[in-house]
Amino acid sequence: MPVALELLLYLVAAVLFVLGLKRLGSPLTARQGNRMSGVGMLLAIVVTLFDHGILGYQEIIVGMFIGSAVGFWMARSVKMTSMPQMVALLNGFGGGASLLVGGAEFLKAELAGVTPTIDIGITTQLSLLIGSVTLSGSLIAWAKLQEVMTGKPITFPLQKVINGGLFAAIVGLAAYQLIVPQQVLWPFYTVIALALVLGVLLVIPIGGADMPVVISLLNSYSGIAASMTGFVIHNNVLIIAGALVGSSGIILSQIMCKAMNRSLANVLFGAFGGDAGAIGKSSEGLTVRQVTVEDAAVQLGYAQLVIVVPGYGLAVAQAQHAVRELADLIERRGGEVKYAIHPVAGRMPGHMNVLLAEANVPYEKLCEMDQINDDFQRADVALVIGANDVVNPAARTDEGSPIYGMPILNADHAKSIIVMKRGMSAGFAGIENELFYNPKTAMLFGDAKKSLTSLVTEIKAL
Amino acid sequence: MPVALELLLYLVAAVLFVLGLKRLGSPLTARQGNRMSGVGMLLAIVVTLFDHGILGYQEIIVGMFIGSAVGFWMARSVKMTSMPQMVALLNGFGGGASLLVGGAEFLKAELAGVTPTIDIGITTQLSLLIGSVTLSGSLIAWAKLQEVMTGKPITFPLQKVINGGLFAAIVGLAAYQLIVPQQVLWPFYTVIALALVLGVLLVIPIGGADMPVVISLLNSYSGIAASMTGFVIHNNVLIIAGALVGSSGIILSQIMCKAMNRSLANVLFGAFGGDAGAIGKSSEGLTVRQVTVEDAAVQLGYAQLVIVVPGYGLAVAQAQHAVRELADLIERRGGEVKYAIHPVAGRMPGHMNVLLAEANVPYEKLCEMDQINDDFQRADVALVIGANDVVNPAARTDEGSPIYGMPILNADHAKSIIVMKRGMSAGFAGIENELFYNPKTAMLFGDAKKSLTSLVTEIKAL
Amino acid sequence: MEALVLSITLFVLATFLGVELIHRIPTTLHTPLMSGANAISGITIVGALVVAGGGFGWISWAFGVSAVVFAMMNVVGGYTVTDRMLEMFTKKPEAK
Amino acid sequence: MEALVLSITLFVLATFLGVELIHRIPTTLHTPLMSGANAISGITIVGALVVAGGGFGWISWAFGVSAVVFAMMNVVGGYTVTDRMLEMFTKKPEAK
Amino acid sequence: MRIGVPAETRPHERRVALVPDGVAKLKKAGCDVLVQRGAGTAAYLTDADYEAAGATLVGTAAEALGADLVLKVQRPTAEEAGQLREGATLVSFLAPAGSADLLSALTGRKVTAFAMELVPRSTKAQSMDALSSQATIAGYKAVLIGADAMGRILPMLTTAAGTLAPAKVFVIGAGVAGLQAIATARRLGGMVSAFDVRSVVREQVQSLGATFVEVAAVEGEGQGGYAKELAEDQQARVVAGIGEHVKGQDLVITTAQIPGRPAPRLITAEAVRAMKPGSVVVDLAGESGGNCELTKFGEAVTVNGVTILSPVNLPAGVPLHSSQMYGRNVLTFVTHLLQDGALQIDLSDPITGPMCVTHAGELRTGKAA
Amino acid sequence: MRIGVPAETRPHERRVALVPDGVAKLKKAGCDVLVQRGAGTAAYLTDADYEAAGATLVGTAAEALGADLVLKVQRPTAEEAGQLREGATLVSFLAPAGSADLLSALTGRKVTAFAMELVPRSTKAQSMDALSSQATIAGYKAVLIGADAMGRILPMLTTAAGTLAPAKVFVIGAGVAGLQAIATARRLGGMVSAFDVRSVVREQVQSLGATFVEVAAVEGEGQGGYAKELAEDQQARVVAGIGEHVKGQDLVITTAQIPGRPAPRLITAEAVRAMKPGSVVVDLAGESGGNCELTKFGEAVTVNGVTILSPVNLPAGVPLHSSQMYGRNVLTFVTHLLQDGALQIDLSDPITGPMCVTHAGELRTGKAA
Ligand SMILES: NC(=O)c1ccc[n+]([C@@H]2O[C@H](COP(=O)([O-])OP(=O)(O)OC[C@H]3O[C@@H](n4cnc5c(N)ncnc54)[C@H](OP(=O)(O)O)[C@@H]3O)[C@@H](O)[C@H]2O)c1
Ligand SMILES: NC(=O)c1ccc[n+]([C@@H]2O[C@H](COP(=O)([O-])OP(=O)(O)OC[C@H]3O[C@@H](n4cnc5c(N)ncnc54)[C@H](OP(=O)(O)O)[C@@H]3O)[C@@H](O)[C@H]2O)c1
Ligand SMILES: NC(=O)c1ccc[n+]([C@@H]2O[C@H](COP(=O)([O-])OP(=O)(O)OC[C@H]3O[C@@H](n4cnc5c(N)ncnc54)[C@H](O)[C@@H]3O)[C@@H](O)[C@H]2O)c1
Ligand SMILES: NC(=O)c1ccc[n+]([C@@H]2O[C@H](COP(=O)([O-])OP(=O)(O)OC[C@H]3O[C@@H](n4cnc5c(N)ncnc54)[C@H](O)[C@@H]3O)[C@@H](O)[C@H]2O)c1
Repeated sequence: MPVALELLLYLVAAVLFVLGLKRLGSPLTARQGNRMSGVGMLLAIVVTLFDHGILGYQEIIVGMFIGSAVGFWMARSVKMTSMPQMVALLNGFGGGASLLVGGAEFLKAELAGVTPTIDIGITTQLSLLIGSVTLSGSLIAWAKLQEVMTGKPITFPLQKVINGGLFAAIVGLAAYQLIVPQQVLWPFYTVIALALVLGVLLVIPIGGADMPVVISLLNSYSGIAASMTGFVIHNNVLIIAGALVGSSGIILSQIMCKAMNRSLANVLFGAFGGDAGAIGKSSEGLTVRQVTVEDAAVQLGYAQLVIVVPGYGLAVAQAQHAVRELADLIERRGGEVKYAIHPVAGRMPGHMNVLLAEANVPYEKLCEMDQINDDFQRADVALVIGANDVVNPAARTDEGSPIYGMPILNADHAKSIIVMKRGMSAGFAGIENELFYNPKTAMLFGDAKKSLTSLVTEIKAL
Repeated sequence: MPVALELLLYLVAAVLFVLGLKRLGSPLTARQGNRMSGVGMLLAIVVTLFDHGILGYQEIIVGMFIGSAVGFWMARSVKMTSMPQMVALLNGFGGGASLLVGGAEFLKAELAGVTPTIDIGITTQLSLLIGSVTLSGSLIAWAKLQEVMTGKPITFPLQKVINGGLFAAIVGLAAYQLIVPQQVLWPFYTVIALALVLGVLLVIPIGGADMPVVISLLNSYSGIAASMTGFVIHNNVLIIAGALVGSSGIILSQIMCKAMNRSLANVLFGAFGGDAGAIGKSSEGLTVRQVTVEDAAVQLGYAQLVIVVPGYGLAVAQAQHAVRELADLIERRGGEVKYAIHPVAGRMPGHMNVLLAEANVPYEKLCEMDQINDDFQRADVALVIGANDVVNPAARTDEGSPIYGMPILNADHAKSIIVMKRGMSAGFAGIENELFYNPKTAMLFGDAKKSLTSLVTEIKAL
Repeated sequence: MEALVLSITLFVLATFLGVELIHRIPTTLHTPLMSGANAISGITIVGALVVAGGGFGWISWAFGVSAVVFAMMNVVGGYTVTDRMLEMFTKKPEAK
Repeated sequence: MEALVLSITLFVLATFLGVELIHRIPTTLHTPLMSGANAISGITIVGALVVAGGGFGWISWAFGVSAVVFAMMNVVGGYTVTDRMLEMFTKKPEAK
Repeated sequence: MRIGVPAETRPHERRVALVPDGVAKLKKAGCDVLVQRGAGTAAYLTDADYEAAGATLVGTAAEALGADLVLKVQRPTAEEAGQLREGATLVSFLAPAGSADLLSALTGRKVTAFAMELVPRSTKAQSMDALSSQATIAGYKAVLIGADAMGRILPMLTTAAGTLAPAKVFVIGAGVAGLQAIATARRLGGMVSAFDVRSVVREQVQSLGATFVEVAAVEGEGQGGYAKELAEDQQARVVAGIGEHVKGQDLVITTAQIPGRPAPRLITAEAVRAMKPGSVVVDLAGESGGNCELTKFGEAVTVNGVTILSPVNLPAGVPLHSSQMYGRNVLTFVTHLLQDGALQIDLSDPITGPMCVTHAGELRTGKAA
Repeated sequence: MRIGVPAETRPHERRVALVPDGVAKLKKAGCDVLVQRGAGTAAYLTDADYEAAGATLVGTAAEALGADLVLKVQRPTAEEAGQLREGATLVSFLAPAGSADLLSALTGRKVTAFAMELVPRSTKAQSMDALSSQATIAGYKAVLIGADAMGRILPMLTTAAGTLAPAKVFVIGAGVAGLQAIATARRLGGMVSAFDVRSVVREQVQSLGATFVEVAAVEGEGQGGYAKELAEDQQARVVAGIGEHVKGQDLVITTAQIPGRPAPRLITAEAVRAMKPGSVVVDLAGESGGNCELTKFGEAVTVNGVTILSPVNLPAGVPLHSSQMYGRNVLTFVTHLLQDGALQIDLSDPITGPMCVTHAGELRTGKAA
């Protein structure tokens, strides 16, 4: 194959990566995008195989086959809930591959007795370093998520100092490697070993809840490692694809942090990743799950039936107009919205009627408890806005509770529940609400009006 | 200067262009963005001067000086309202420069008796072709906007066929040029001449109102022309910067078309650009100015005082909640919003009060006519929503009018006026409204509720 | 050296492009997007193949082939897993 | 030939970047943005200088120097005029 | 020039023709204003307020009625008419169609009389349009009265003691009063529907968030924005349609009027009997015969648990605000007549002309038919 | 078991203790329901409705009063009490604090009597809480009555005849009735402010879009969500603060109550005199002495153009809906007592116990103080 054609085909692959990555950003095109980028990858592999006449090497074909089979099997058998650790593991493999390629190139030059140019030297060292950190870091992330090791942050004294020292040592050794005469190989191996240790140390102080950010970051690293390998073996598709992943990964990590209302630095060095759930620890040690506005927006934007459960908090937030707007929007997208009005929601008889009438919610949409309680199980989302006691399952089960015996709205029967309130404080009856700790429940903390307004903006952007 | 350093500095220039272009997209960073890209340009020029040791050639320095001086003088002296034609003119110069560079390279090779490689050959021809079209097309656009020639579309029979033939001829000649032996120069000159004619023919059937789109498109062409020149002289910064402008220009043209609710094809080949104003032709031949939602959003988003003039159309659209939301948003951004309630706005006494009370607009914000009429001159925007008769200046001046003598709201005293209505139909009194033809007035056509909702989305995105 | 600068140029351009490509992503897509990007980073497979096919004896063998295995796992596993996650988005067509 | 493909690669990447850079632009910015992009397209000045400084006798003279004049007008005029248009956006700081 | 504002004498009339604010404006225009003591009391306007505004308080009606220009709300009684100065000017509601005696008395005394019901419905005259201003108050008040008489509340309430269904309110005739009734009932939380024979009204009803009921396809737009009488078959279809719709309603407010004609009969006795006990009909057209067959003007009739109210002079029930609006209407008209502190009566004027019913000893029948 | 529903005999009482819907439910639970003919008529519930729901219509009150369980709205008169069967059960408002005679009569006949005012304010008992349900109606109705009595309209209207300013409404005591009054006045377009001594109420007032007036820094939260009496200095500060705020108000609605105590005096005669003529005070606490010094229970007092209304039994003015709610309250309570079609009276129950005022010949004073 003429070199120009090869390069051109690589360019096509790179373009497919670009388009694929772009499409991955929207729910409607994501799947197609992933497939485009897959085609690009296939093209790059085929071109490489042809070009280097590699087809002859049986062992390579076998290796490819083994890798594919294992990868495919892992991907198919993993449970949906274990996706993040799966990605971590695969990412580690990618980092490992970069490490191996960089190492091979280094050893090849060493053995051939060639002194590589300074740029090749530097990029080789970078691909070793980054590849190793990615590999070991990803494995730790996997272990934390898989609960092979504790998900809690592991800290010890002087941790940052030690990490810094380690990093300095690696840089020093790598530099030394570049200037020492041939045949001195110990810095090479030491760099790899230290980098592997560094990867471990960087990830262990981060809590399990923050792992997705770390994985995304490590993914960015593995992109950069691939890019560095591209410099080493003078291959543009590696440079381009690696750089794409490198930068988009960092941006994605930042977006993820923003969604958690944290900074990237806080996630990486805060060493309190494990505390994130503290706000929602019940007395029995249960934790609540928080949801971001974007996430809630997707849930609501694609729901077929949404049942709104308004409570006193809706009135306090004066969010009646905002909820009406949200409902209109969902309906314009083809969903259905109903309001479940509990007889004692609010602080006076008919409180919710007064509010919703003000926002011109048609009376037909206001459903009495008896009328709607059976519909909850059909609902994709029960959207509980500033209500608490009226959806508290304790009324059904907990004989000691002051609200025992009060009929409640079956919000917990919905396929998923989003609860909007400002914090974890109790309602009028002053008791804790189990519903918030239900695995199906996601809490959207904040003033109800603000949350609703942001939701509207987000759904419009879907 | 080492070549690597030169290339690196060119890269820095390219990065500055990228950042500059990005920043140009938001009101807050646009000016800074333009300056960044300017610095990039300066860098590229200085590197080129140094590198080629051009500093010695006195005439070049003089040429640069003349060009700079003329360009600066033109840019400073042009009136704000003539900006579009100024850009057209400058763009034409850019196209001309590309044409000259391509021509020079061609002649140089010819004279030196070198047969250029096929890629150089093709890109040279492309830079000639595109440069010429840009040059003559831009000059026509300038002439139309400057009213040196008629702004109306000029059409004649078989126009498209002729253009197509011309294009085919150019391609044929250019191809011929590539294969003929040396020293045959007539195809070269003919291509240029025909391309110049093509540029003229492409632009004359487009109406004056659509010129901005055409200019943006020609700008895109001049970017591509520059990029082609880059291929010819093997200069990456030219390739990159040219391609950036080429693609962003096309996207911008598309955005502009979308803002006018037209397709690019419609603009270029519709040959009815001049009809755009027809919807708003008054009997005296005046035309109205339409505004896009985005534009209105910027005006409102940065306004200090907005006076809303609600009318019967607000009630028909049931847009009371939407207007409240818009007002809230403007106020959160630091602006002030008041409502000017005309005594007979709507169709029953107190119609506007009923509506706005429903949306919970505080009574303090509702101002009676006498109370607010003097404030209009301080208002950045008078936002007239579905009102018509109550802001009709005919009541002040036109003795024959059925509304003569009725006191009206001085919406026309505001610094700018945005009128929301569905079309140009008259109000209750059935008479035309001069206000809509006021040069300060911009019409936002469509159902008031829809327009308001889109405005809110747009202002949030500012 | 010029080749290096060219490579750097590509690197820089691709980096900018990566930044610009990622915009307001709904949280639900964070994991699939991460996973999809991870699959792309499996492009190291090209490097692995080059090394494995380079014929440098044991280096090709030991390093190359294991790199190929690793990278292939990353690539195939990555794309498959992403596709699985994205299945759910094709269920309901958007009514607008 | 490989150099050509590399140039094409740059061209393609820059084209994508250009597409991605331009997002929802308020109409008020259309003209300034167009003008700013136009100024960047004045990069032909580099080509013009190369030609003018190439020392090809009358070609450099006639074509090169006039190209320099044209391109310089485009560059200086373009940046200046854009800056003037953008002045108005710096007047009021955004209150948020 | 002296302007007189006597106290109203009609039973239950609590309005007054000019409020202190208007007195001040006329003073500024160079007129003397004589206000009878206690004229504003029923409208919660004290003599002190008038005095502060610059009025001269007079003890007897005769003094006020003896002024050059007399402002009143209700048409004068024979006795009052007798106290008017020869050649004086009178501005008041006059009900000219049914006041032949009064008009001849006024002609006899060469009084120039302007009837406030005859303000033309032109854009310019809107601020003199007393029918509209008083109808606004009437529409509001009709809902209050109806709501008060009902066995239920208007809004929907979901409470621990069950859900109270919202009341269904039906407004017949969506003119000025009807639209205001729609708005008020909607404010209180009722589910409001409305009907009118003029089809332009559909959009206006919807613009208030209520539904327009298509009881029958008719078109009854007459002149000047008013309705015209329907042909017999159309009328029958309307009555049938309304009868059907009215069944399920809790509160029905009727305002249908045709100028110069008896009010159309729209709700039959049968239709009332089909309504639920506890529902209420408020008939604002009672004075001209009523829109409901069972209406007795000024009385409350109960049939099968359905109450039919036909209140007299609703605006007088909100005396302060209705006086304020009427006073403003009168003031604008007087200002229109005034030139340099004196009346300039130009009968060719498009407002002055049609409003004038007697002048210089002659009866002007132009519009008074 | 037979359940009796006699017609109410108190003047102006239009409610009935059970609506047809409740009859049907009790029938289903295995009881016979005897309804006195015409018991529901004043509430627009016909005998036919009751019959259709399964009730047995009886001709005399004696028959209904002779049932095993008697449901009433108002406490029985001496005569009615005499007609109760020995050992029967009675559910009704009983006003136990002021009904010593009645209670001893009931004890004499070994009647088990439950007072509906004594439903505990627990979450579970909310659907039996008749005080709340009737206060809801009262709060709504108070605004209608007040609006009807005013010289002005509540909403702001900008019209060709001038702008009518919105009425200022002030609600004192934001309990159940007060909150409903706030909501209703806001619906009608008034500018509403409110005051209460319990500070938790501030947020509740604001949640209805009204403003909370800080007339004085006091805290009067007592037991069970009710207010307690204020210390003298605090009371004085409250009165002064209210007096100041009340001046500019057009409609004042007072609902302040302290259980078992006379209503606090909050508006002095002086404060009333400082109000504008045409304004209205509606005092819902009239029965326990009134919140306003000038209140005369059941009468309308006018001082300086300010009307002070103290309506009697407002819920009876909306008889259908108030009966519906009261009926539901009673029904829920009876269902709470019923087991397999018979009454099971468990005085240790947290609801049944406190409500029971007489049982097995004994007076239970637990909560009746
Ligand atoms: N309807 C009646 O007649 C009446 C009368 C008296 C008492 N009650 C009692 O009131 C209760 C009513 O139940 P409910 O579910 O409506 O209310 P609730 O149980 O009192 O809960 C209201 C919730 O809203 C949240 N909230 C407050 N302000 C908010 C804001 N600005 N934005 C978002 N969330 C906000 C609060 O949590 P955060 O603080 O964490 O945000 C609180 O947990 C019942 O217990 C009922 O018995 C009713
Ligand atoms: N207040 C009263 O008591 C009363 C009573 C009777 C008559 N009037 C008369 O009514 C008039 C009131 O003046 P005004 O300025 O309020 O109203 P107007 O002059 O009647 O104008 C209303 C405008 O709203 C536009 N519109 C209608 N539906 C719309 C929608 N869904 N979205 C956006 N725009 C919509 C219409 O234009 P498009 O169709 O082009 O959209 C129309 O030009 C005066 O002439 C007054 O004399 C008043
Ligand atoms: N200056 C102006 O432009 C101006 C001023 C005031 C009123 N108006 C308009 O004049 C119109 C009528 O005003 P009005 O309220 O004084 O009228 P009105 O009091 O004479 O009649 C009340 C309503 O009853 C309706 N009606 C008549 N016969 C009916 C029937 N058989 N069935 C149902 N409805 C019937 C009429 O159409 C009218 O809407 C209104 O639309 C108002 O907007 C215009
Ligand atoms: N199940 C339940 O949880 C339940 C049921 C019903 C009512 N409640 C609550 O009980 C509270 C009181 O109910 P209510 O309306 O029957 O009370 P109420 O009728 O006894 O009193 C009315 C209001 O007057 C206020 N008040 C007393 N003295 C005052 C003074 N000097 N100045 C101003 N205001 C004064 C009280 O605080 C109360 O808000 C309400 O907050 C209500 O929400 C709870």
